[in-house]
Amino acid sequence: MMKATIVVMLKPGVLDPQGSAVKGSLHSLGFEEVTEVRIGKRMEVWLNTDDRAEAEARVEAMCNKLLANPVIENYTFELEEGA
Amino acid sequence: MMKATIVVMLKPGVLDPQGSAVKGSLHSLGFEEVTEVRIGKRMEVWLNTDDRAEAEARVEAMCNKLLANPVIENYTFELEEGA
Amino acid sequence: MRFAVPVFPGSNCDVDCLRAVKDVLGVPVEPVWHQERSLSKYDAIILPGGFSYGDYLRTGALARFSPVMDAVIEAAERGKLVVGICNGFQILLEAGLLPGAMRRNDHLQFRCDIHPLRVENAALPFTRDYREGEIIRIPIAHGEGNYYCDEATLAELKQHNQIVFRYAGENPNGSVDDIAGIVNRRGNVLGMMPHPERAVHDWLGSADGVRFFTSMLAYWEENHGAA
Amino acid sequence: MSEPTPEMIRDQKLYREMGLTEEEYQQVIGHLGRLPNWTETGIYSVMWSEHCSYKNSKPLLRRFPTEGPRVLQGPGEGAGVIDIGDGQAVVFKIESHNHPSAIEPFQGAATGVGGIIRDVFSMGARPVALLNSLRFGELNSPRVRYLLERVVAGIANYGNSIGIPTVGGEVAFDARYEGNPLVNAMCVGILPHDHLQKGVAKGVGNPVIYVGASTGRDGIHGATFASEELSEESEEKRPSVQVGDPFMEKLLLEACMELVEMGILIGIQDMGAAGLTCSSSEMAAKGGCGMELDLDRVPQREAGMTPYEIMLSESQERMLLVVEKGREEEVKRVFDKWGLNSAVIGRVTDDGRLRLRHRGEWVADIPVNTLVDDAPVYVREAREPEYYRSFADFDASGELKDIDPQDAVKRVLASPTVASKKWIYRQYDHMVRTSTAVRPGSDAAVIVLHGTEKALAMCTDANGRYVYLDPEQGGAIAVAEAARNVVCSGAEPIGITDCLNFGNPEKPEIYWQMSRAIDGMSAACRTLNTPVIGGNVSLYNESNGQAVLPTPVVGMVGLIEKREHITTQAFKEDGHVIFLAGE
Ligand SMILES: Nc1ncnc2c1ncn2[C@@H]1O[C@H](COP(=O)(O)OP(=O)(O)O)[C@@H](O)[C@H]1O
Repeated sequence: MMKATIVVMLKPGVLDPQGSAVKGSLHSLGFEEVTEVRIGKRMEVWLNTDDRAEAEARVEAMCNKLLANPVIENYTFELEEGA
Repeated sequence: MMKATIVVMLKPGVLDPQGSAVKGSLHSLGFEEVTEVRIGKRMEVWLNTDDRAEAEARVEAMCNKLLANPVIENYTFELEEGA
Repeated sequence: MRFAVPVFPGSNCDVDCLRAVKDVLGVPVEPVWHQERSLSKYDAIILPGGFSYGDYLRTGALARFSPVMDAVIEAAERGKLVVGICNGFQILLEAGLLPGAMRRNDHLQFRCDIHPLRVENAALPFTRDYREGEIIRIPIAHGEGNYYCDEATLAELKQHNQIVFRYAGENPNGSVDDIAGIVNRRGNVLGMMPHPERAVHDWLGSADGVRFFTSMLAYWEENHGAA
Repeated sequence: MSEPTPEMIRDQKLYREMGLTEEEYQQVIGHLGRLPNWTETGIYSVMWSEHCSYKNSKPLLRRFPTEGPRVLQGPGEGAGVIDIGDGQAVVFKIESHNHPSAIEPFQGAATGVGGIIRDVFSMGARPVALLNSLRFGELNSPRVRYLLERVVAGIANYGNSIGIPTVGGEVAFDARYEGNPLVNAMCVGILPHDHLQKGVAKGVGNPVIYVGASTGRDGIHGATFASEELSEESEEKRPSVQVGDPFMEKLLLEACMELVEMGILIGIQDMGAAGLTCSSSEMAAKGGCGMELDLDRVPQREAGMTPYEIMLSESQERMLLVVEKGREEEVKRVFDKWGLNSAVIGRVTDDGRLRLRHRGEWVADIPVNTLVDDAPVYVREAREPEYYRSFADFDASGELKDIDPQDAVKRVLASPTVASKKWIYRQYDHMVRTSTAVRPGSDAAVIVLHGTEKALAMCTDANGRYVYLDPEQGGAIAVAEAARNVVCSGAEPIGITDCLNFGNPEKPEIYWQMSRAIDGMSAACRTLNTPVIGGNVSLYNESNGQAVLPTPVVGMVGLIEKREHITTQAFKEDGHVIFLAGE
């Protein structure tokens, strides 16, 4: 069993509406020291395999095909064994 | 300047409809080794402060007040300096 | 002329599209379950609005892999008319049939209203019954209609007259350059956030969507003779 | 984790934590002829909670007029049904989700909408419209603004996703709702008479089929939770809030509509409050039969669930069906097509008992009628509150003299309760299904019935302040206001559903308010010929001992015979004549 933790964030140049809105809310709640907020996704995917190299290739493929949209998003991931 | 990286995930027993739907799609795309998918949020918050202890308390407060809903979500965060 | 309306799990404007085609044009129109692999019987395809696969992950991202989408892509390549309305637009973006991507509305709220649009290109199979620059009133209903593309893509869209509709007045979602609908380079695949199928009778609040459908029929008849 | 034994439940009075009183526990022992085990105690406690049994309100609800020439189904099923001619009928019901919404406003409101939609399609009807009625504290509190924003977003999310237009509603703000907002959702559906379904189990040996989402540990004891006051302690019960999945419900809706068209169902009921417990025992009780369930066959989301958890889970988007023996495969085929679970989990028996098996052992054996028909009923003490007398003697003429009318009008128009609600309803998709002829912003919403000349007008109305000042008058006014809204849209009122939002009925003043309000509503309904075809009761709406304003909400539907009769509120043209009608 392997667990992949995948982070998908909007690319730097892409305006993040959710981040801006949350920043606004934080300001109005009195957290004025907040200068920027970016919001992305964190996905935990469990894989029924023990082969690290294979898992890596498969997760890479999942990200490219489905989990991230390359037009606006970047992704990174990490693998853990036996989780 | 400090950067907080906050992860908000649904609590273990809470239904994650998004995760289930993504798992289903991964299966139909041929990623049959996927046994579970959980999807949460990752937020990056930049704070205009250099006081680590203060930043920690403030981020904790933001999470409790706005960024996570303790009824159904858990959160964790990390702080980095000067990011 | 025969229309198909692919139905994905979670589509919810499929019935409205079927009814609009029937009411306005009176030509054959059928729902097609997303598991179908062929659309060869049809001359035009309307991907309806709704929340396919719950809009989970990203809008349109999961529907894009439904079997019927291969047939939609093939139809587009053959030059058939393909329309994506709202969620259908999002699916076309995810499938790469149109450039760009969709983000959440800048105010993060769902927005439903009858909104003014400017017809920017009235020379298309979808818009020939409108006048260029005309302001029409068409309902919008979306939470993720904030169209995004990079500068280079935007320049290309402009250069080739691919921006079909812009929001007139207030931009309801923050889309790049007030874009409400675009078409592919070839001019046969159109995606738009507003719902022309909801504007086909005065009692619905607007009948400005009627000409969207009559345009398609007129184009088809011109190319195939009346049928 | 091993469960407490029957003796421990008795000796340590564990039944109290589940909400059973001493006397109720004794009654359970009487019904069973032995001590109940853990699962059985849980089952009795949810079935006998106010939320499921209406034990505090039943005697009062009997005062409502529930019959009329058009009524095809009055209170007692998922939703009431009224004939609208030409073989068609309208189905509607309103329900509260106040307590979950106070704790998790987005999911609380969303699952409230999901639940009422299931109530309507469990009758065999196609849901065509949603409405709601909301109450919050004053908007100057950040917490209240948060609640409002999230409740509206939750309602929008569920209704918009599933593709049923949210066409109307109402909202008011008053400090007395601050700690306990009200979130009531109403759904309206349409069906041909021969599609009408009931929540009934019949035919010995027929299979009992579970369909929809898998069962998880969410919302266990939600029904008892809804029957208690909100307190610091409810924080501990927090996980009892569920997450809704409108996508799943859309699939479930379409699959169930297919079964209705096939005419294959003997009985169907949604798993709402008290989940599998309530649906199985009510279906059996209504059919005068029994039911045997094999809990291992229930689709489960989590490992190691106990019978108690499986029976009391309030996981959303699930239904229970009974079909004729031998037709299981046909059901399965439909649900497979929609990618949904369907599992035969038991069968109908003839001995009037609810019997549950888990891991090869019998874990419960209960006479179903004792769960449903023998639930305790309390007639509470009613006492006229002191404020009522003192307000009745109030003479306003003195104070009114000092008020500048211009200023007063401006202040009234600017108050959030009176101001435009566009900020709310533009977040609701009110046009999907392309049948909305009158959109939000007029008196009542109007939905046309495609293929006919007919249309339906619908609205929700309530005024907690009037009801507080004079419950009887206030109750009547709520019905009358709804009727005016419907009539002004061109319709004849044909019936109402109501949601009675009150405080703790064990307080005599609250019980008095409820009793008087029901009298007033009943009188108005009789006068207007609008029977009460169903509704919901939400009690214990208090926070820190302070009750909300007594708020019976009326959801009314009217019939428009011809589309040309549809009328809207707005002035249309220069020179049109303006009349003032009435007293
Ligand atoms: N305030 C009310 N007015 C009229 N009928 C009511 C009221 N409250 C509940 N009822 C009816 O009592 C019946 C029993 O309710 P029940 O089946 O427990 O419904 P639910 O759990 O869906 O609220 C329902 O048919 C409901 O319509």
